[in-house]
Amino acid sequence: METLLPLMVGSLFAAGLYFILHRHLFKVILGLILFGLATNLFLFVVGGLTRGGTAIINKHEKVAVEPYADPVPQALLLTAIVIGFGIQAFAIVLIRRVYQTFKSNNLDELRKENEAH
Amino acid sequence: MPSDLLLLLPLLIPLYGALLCLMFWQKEKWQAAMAGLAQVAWLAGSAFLLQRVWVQDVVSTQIGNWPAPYGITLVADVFSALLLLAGAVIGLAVYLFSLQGLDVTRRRFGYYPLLLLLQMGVSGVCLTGDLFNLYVWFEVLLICCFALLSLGSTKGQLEGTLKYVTINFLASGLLLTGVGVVYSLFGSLNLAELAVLVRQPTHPNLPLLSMASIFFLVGFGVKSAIFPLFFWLPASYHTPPIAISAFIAGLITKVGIYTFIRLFTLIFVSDLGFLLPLLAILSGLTMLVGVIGAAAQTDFKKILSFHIISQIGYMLMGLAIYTPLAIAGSIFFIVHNILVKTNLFLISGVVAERYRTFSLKKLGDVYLEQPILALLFLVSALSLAGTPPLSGFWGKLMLAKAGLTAGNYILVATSLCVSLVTLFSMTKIWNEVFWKPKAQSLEKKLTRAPVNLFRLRQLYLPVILLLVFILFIGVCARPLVQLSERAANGLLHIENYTETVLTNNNTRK
Amino acid sequence: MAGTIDWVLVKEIISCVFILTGVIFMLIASIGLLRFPDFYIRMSAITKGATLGLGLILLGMGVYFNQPGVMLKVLAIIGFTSITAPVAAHVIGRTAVQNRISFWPKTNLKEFEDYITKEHLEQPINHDKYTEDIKEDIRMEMGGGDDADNG
Amino acid sequence: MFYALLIGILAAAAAPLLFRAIGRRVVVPMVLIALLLFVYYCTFLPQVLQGQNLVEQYSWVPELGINLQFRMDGLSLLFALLISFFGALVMLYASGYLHNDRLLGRFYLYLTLFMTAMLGLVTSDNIFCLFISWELTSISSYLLIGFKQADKNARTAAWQALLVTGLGGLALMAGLILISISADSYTFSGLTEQRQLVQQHIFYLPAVILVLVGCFTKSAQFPFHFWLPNAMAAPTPVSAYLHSATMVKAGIYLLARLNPVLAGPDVWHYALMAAGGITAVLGAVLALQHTDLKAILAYTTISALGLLVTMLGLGSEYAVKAMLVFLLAHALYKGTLFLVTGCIDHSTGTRDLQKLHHLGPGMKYNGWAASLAALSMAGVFPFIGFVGKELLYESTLESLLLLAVNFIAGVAFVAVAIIIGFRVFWRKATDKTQLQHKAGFKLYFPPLVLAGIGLLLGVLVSSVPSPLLQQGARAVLADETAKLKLSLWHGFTPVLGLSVLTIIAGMLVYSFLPAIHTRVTALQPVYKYGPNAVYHKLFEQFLVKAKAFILWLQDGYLRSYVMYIMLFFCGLLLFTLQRDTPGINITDRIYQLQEVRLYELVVLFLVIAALVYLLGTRSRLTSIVVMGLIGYSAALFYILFGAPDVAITQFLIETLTVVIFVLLLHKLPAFTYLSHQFKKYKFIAISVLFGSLMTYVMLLVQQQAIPSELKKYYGKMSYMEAHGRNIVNVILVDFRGLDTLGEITVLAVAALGIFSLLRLNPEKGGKP
Amino acid sequence: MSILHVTLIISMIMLSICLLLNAIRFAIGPTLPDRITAFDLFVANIIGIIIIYTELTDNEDFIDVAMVLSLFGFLGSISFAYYIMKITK
Amino acid sequence: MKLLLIHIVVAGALIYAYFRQPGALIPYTALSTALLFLLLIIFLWVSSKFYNRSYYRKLPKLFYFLLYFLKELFVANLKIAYDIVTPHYRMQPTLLALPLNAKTDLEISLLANIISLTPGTLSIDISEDRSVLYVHTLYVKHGDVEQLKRSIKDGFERRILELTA
Amino acid sequence: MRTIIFATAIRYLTPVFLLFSVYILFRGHNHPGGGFIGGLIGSIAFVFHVLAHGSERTVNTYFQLTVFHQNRQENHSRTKYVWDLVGANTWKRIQPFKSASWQFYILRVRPAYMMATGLFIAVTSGVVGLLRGQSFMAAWWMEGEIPIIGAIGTPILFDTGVYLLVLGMVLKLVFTMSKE
Ligand code: NA
Ligand code: NA
Repeated sequence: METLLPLMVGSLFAAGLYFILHRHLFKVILGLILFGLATNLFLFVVGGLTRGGTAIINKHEKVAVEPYADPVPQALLLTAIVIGFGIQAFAIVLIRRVYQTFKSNNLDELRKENEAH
Repeated sequence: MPSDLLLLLPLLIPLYGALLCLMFWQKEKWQAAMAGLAQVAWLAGSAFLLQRVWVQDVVSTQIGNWPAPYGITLVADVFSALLLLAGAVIGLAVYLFSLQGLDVTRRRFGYYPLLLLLQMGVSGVCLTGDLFNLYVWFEVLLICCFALLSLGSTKGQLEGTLKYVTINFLASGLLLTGVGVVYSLFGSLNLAELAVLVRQPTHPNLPLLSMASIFFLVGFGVKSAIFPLFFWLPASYHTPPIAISAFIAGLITKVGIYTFIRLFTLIFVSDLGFLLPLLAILSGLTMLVGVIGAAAQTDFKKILSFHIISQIGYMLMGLAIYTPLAIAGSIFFIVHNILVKTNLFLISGVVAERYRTFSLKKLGDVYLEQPILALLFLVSALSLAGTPPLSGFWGKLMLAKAGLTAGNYILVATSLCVSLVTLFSMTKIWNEVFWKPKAQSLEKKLTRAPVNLFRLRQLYLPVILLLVFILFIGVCARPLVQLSERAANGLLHIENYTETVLTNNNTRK
Repeated sequence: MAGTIDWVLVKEIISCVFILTGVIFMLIASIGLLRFPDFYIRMSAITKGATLGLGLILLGMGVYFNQPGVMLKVLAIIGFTSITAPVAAHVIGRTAVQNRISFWPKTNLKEFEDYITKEHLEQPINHDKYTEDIKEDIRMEMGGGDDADNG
Repeated sequence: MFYALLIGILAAAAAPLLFRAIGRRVVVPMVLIALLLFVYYCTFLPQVLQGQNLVEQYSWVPELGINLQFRMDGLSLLFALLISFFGALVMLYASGYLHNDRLLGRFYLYLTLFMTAMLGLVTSDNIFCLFISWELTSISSYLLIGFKQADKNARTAAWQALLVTGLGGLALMAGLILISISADSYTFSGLTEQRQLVQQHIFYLPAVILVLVGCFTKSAQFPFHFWLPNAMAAPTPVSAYLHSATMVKAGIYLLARLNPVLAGPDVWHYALMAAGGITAVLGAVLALQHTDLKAILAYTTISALGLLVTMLGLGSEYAVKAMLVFLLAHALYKGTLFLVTGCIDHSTGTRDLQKLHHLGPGMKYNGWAASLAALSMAGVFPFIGFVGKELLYESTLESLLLLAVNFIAGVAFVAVAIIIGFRVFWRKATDKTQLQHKAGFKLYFPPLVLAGIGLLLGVLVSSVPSPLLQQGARAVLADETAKLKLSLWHGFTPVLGLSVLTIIAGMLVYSFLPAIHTRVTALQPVYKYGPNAVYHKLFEQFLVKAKAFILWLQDGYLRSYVMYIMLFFCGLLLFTLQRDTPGINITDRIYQLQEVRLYELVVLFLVIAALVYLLGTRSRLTSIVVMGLIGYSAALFYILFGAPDVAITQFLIETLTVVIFVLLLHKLPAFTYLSHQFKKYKFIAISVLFGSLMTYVMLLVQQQAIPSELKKYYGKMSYMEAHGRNIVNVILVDFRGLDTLGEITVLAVAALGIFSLLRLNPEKGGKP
Repeated sequence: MSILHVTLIISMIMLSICLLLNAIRFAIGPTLPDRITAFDLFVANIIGIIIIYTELTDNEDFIDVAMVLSLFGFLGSISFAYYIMKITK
Repeated sequence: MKLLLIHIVVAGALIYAYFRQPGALIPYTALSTALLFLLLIIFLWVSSKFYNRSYYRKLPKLFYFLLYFLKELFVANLKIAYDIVTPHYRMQPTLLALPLNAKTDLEISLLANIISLTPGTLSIDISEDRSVLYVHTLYVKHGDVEQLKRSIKDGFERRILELTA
Repeated sequence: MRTIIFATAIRYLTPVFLLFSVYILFRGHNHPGGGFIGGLIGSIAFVFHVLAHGSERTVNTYFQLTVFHQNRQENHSRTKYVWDLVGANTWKRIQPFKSASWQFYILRVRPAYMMATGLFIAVTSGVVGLLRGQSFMAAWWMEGEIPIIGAIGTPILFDTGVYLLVLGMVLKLVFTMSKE
């Protein structure tokens, strides 16, 4: 799986980016979520994969016994997931508000207030 | 005061302030009072911290008493304390401005707590000594920016925030992946330990460090709006009310640059032969593109927004030259720019408060109608353009001198040309907003807006406050120059930093 | 005799039986999901199969671990699923009816006509709302109008 | 010397306040302060004349070599006296000239600021101190040129002056830095001592070029001369003070100051002579084509500045003397003439030569002043102008070319002198110009004084100015033994012949002037290619191109931004990867594939299939269900590789996201058909590139990963010290609790932000 | 390899097949409620996989995940139903 | 039936207390704990005869109900399984309008859920006046709808009402 | 959604979910779970409730407390009065509605306050370390263990803060959105 998971995560990245490059607001949300998911999985995959052994100390032991998964990437991942959730929720609401205000789901039509002018 | 507490105050004060604001959610006046208290306390805390690092060079504490590479480190050196202090000053100024310069609805909808939490994020970024923790604080800062930028949900704000959110989300993703890469390759998240590890020439993963650095280069590059990653900035910074954009524009990109400088002097130092020329090119292009963008604008706020980018180029320039003087120049420039940029935004806000527009075409005659404001603007603008002996000059001089000494002639030439165009833009604003007579057709419409002179005067207060600081660091440049040099020295000679962090004695029991 | 019985083996065998039965139920449910002709039949037949299968698998695990804590959790999960699964099935089924998802032509709807008139669901069943069938897409491509969308 | 400057600055700051308090009487204190400064500088005379250099030093920013270092020698004192004296007169004059202006307070602010800056410039010993003053003069000049801010021409001219001198200032800064680096010294005195180092350093040539650009812009040398005539949009006292007498001479001053440091190599001399010569001739020629008095004066000023630069370039002792004398003479007569022109303008409302006739009877004091100054300008005995011209000719006798330059300029000066000193005031004409106002004391006294001094100094040339000028020459030449004995009468020499010839030629030219003026229109096309036109063309083109460029780059499309960013990232990553990576061990990878379990493979397949499906579906709800599917699959992977906490969180978050979607979905955009239409393949390519790079990085990092100490430490301490068996949770709440604190802050802020996004609508006056 | 182990592996394979079958139903739809049902079953399958995995690795920590999933897995379907009702009413 | 909950809590607490003391005689396994638990519940149930007669009567009914339900569950599941794996469909889907005796929310939803949980039947909706439950069912024996309704009413509804009464 | 079946099920399930969430919160230190997960579970329980009953009903049921109050009469003994007050606010909650002499106040638990409280608890649990002269977030554990919950210390307090914050956050979102 060490070999295959990166492939999957890579495709998630690619799909996420592809959707973000879309001009449809809703697809952009999907893209953001996919990208976030891919980022989290990246962290997980890169942090090392251990089958089965959780980072929880057995009730008969006082210290963790190998093999156990590296808890650090997991902890980072948890934090990142939560942060990502907050930001994604905000993004979703934002996009909904944009849609409501501009009455358009086409990002290109938002260009009317072009920033460079 | 113990160093532990000093390091924590910049985090805890805004947090508790924000909490109090949340508790008084229904009472805007109380919120304002709490926020004001927190601002003053933050300023005091930062000042104390700076004083402490001036004496001790580096102070650090271990969160939760866990020893250094295992627990999270908070660490302050002159650089971080300096940035914090500058942030605290503009925080106070923006707060004062918002009392009269921001509509009451926005104030009721969480402006104060958001601003405070944003400041907490800034403190976190400046003080943390841990790579992942840095990411976390950056996210705190970002989400506060999101919320503040969109606060009010006007059309422009929404569109700007959408771009801001999307691009910064991508950048955060890259940062997070970068953190993962660094952790896997080097097995640590503590900046000080990483700094030691990457300086071991035998470390097996050293060749991959520059690959890892790309994630941070692009990630923090986006956050600090360097070329070609800056697009979100001109798209969003001009959209919210001034009390919001002034703080964000003044501080946040500089925090990005702060991190940039911190990481690329502390950790990503194994491949400077590749990075420095790259940074030099990027900084030159950043300056140029920013200034060209500004030259093309005809809106007060948009001009200022594009100039942020161009000045980011200057800050990056010091890093690209990578000598003590150059980095000191960058640091000086950062501090100067935080104050001046905020002040210019605030001034644009005062102008708009009276005339209800930011358009250069519609404005005019402010020179006659608000002479004090004109003076305040002129000094700030010239400071930005680097006219001696105002604050901008010193940074420019240090950078130019360092660049010429180090042989980066093209970069210096670019920076000087850019500074000329900056002068052009600033005087363009002066010509159009202050000198030019108002168009007759618009005159009636504009003056019909009722003017509360008392309110207007109160808006001058923060501008004057900032101007005092600007004049101080211009006319009495020596303290800041010394501080910058100390800071730069600390950045280039990290032994003190790593030693303080890794042998911190407040560890377990 | 008791000494010669390998209790661990017995435990494992019981566990195996439970698990295998459960998995087979689940597999059948999945096949059914694929095979059955209309939404309601799939709904009423399948999710319950899965619930039963899941319950059996869980019991198998509970037997295997043979710990009170695990068993408690197993029972809790079974309890939870047997409350949530029918509720979910009901909610979705009701929604489907309300939205005129068509019944299998052989369905006897005699007693249901009453309901249909009361809830004003007499109009011809409109599939478009929930289908992205290819024809619709082609129409969109050609005409550039609105997509076959659920909203 | 520093306190003098401080007084100046304070006076400047006080000016508007005083104006508010005492109205137009503000002129009294301002003039007094200028006079006070003049007197103060006079007190240096005895010591300076004895050859002493007075030094004053305060520490400012020693880290950068910038200190408040002042030095008073002959050259500085000459300029300081000129500036302060002139300042007093101009301030007096200005109160008459602008007597109804409600911004008079600000005028004095700018003017006093300028005067102070100028004094700082000429008394600084530290090169950066000088630079600071230099820039301040540019700024105050900008404010003064644009003083009539309602006038578009004034604004444009001010802007042009600022930008041109600003460009020069930056070049100068670079040049000064180079010089300071090459000799590691920041003072003129230090640099003079280290001149060998400077001249042998590789920076010498670029430094000279940069310094010259700085000085040439300031002193309006070709090709940067064009701003000066435009700057005549300023009120006349400003033109007189800044643009003829003082500021434009700052460049000359600096060249003179740097002469001991940089002179020697040919490039210095030839560059100065070339630029100065061209400027002198060009100014002379252009002066004769105009009919606006101020323009005429401006071009002759340019010409005179050119002569000064030429002389400095010549560099001989004689030339330096000539330069100093001519500088003094020019300041006196040109200042007078400008002030008189101002009076004319003030009294008649016009400055057009062709409309001004026989003004003398109406404004006789001014007429006298003009005539006296004109005589000096024409170089008539016994005015100081005569002495200057004699010296000029004398120093260029050896070079025919320079002599010609001198001659041409001299002829033009004579012609212009006749115009102003005679034609405007005294030539009888049938249609006498009517005066609207009568010029008061404040308007005629200052020019009269200046003109009188021009005469006086000429007469007393050997006793009064000579010693000071000698000290000045010593400073310029860095030669303590240089002698400058001036006398009014040298006897009948060839030079005298040349002077006479010049006057005669000038008269001839004057007589042809009407003809020239009528032909001038024919020359108009030529100016299209002049530097002024180039400036405007550049200015406009820059704006147009900048706008086009930024519209192209910052095009408003989110996806182009994302695309640029990602391309940049991919490019850099590719570069580092192809350069540094140890490569991926393929056999290892294939071997690892044996470990793959079927269920893992199936879930993996499902995720990929779901992605493909997602790309194709156009229903929002289906997309959301598919997203849920992908999220749950990811969570399953978390479980399979030992991360139950993460998995639970992922499940719950996924569920909540669905809920949020659903709660908001009916107001979310429907999938109206929006294809990528164009550039679709480009986007696919970028996405695939990005995805594959990330895959590669993951594979690489997995292969190179090293075991972490943190894992062991946490495994050991989690239960023993932190009382928790779930290490992940212990990390979250204890080992790395600060992360979690930040994380929950993010959540709180997100909630606040969402709340305000949904509820706050300022247009409708929302309430919390 | 014990009987249990073999059984578990066979079960895993069968559950994987279930996943695939669900995916097919998901893909062909044709209506949204069909997809939601498929998703429901998918969740049940995942719970099954988790349970088997728990037994396979002898690590009871994973049961908690199954517990949470069994409690909240159906929120997804409920939400969709809620949404459909909301837009059609 | 609240008493059942109380009994369960009491029994649980007793078992917890018992196993916490060191050197418990009975091995701490699921089976033994369950047996112990059952024993306790039965004891408590018997004791309830003296203070809560209705609970004393209802508990066995609950037990029978559960057994009945499990039997139905299995039978129906097998029926459907057979239908799935064989090529022909034996089902005749029918929508029943089941008149309700159940009145309270709890009763109605219990009934509806039990019906839904049994394979082959699905509660679609309840009429506005709460008098009819619409059930989608797959197998109607001999096409006799009324008989099916009666069996549901006799089977599930009656038992539920008995329990909640 | 006007369906009795769903509504009833949720009515009975919500307390179970909430209990479960608290259980998950406290066992998180030793098993999978913890403040964040617990908070999410608790909030999802309320989400269900909102979906089934509407946000107003949810607020009325779980986020407001009616406090009953009565002025003491002359003939009322002090003990009896207090006893009555306690009774009216605990087990006899319905009765006071029927009597005119009782007044009532409605106390509302706003999600924003819940968030603020959560954050406050989390930070303050860290400050305990500072107050004890150690560094921020230095843990402080009580002696002994409590059944089910386990050892009690500032990290648990911290996790409780997280729990409350997450609960408040999701509730804030859901209430805001459902009122849209
Ligand atoms: Na946890
Ligand atoms: Na967490």
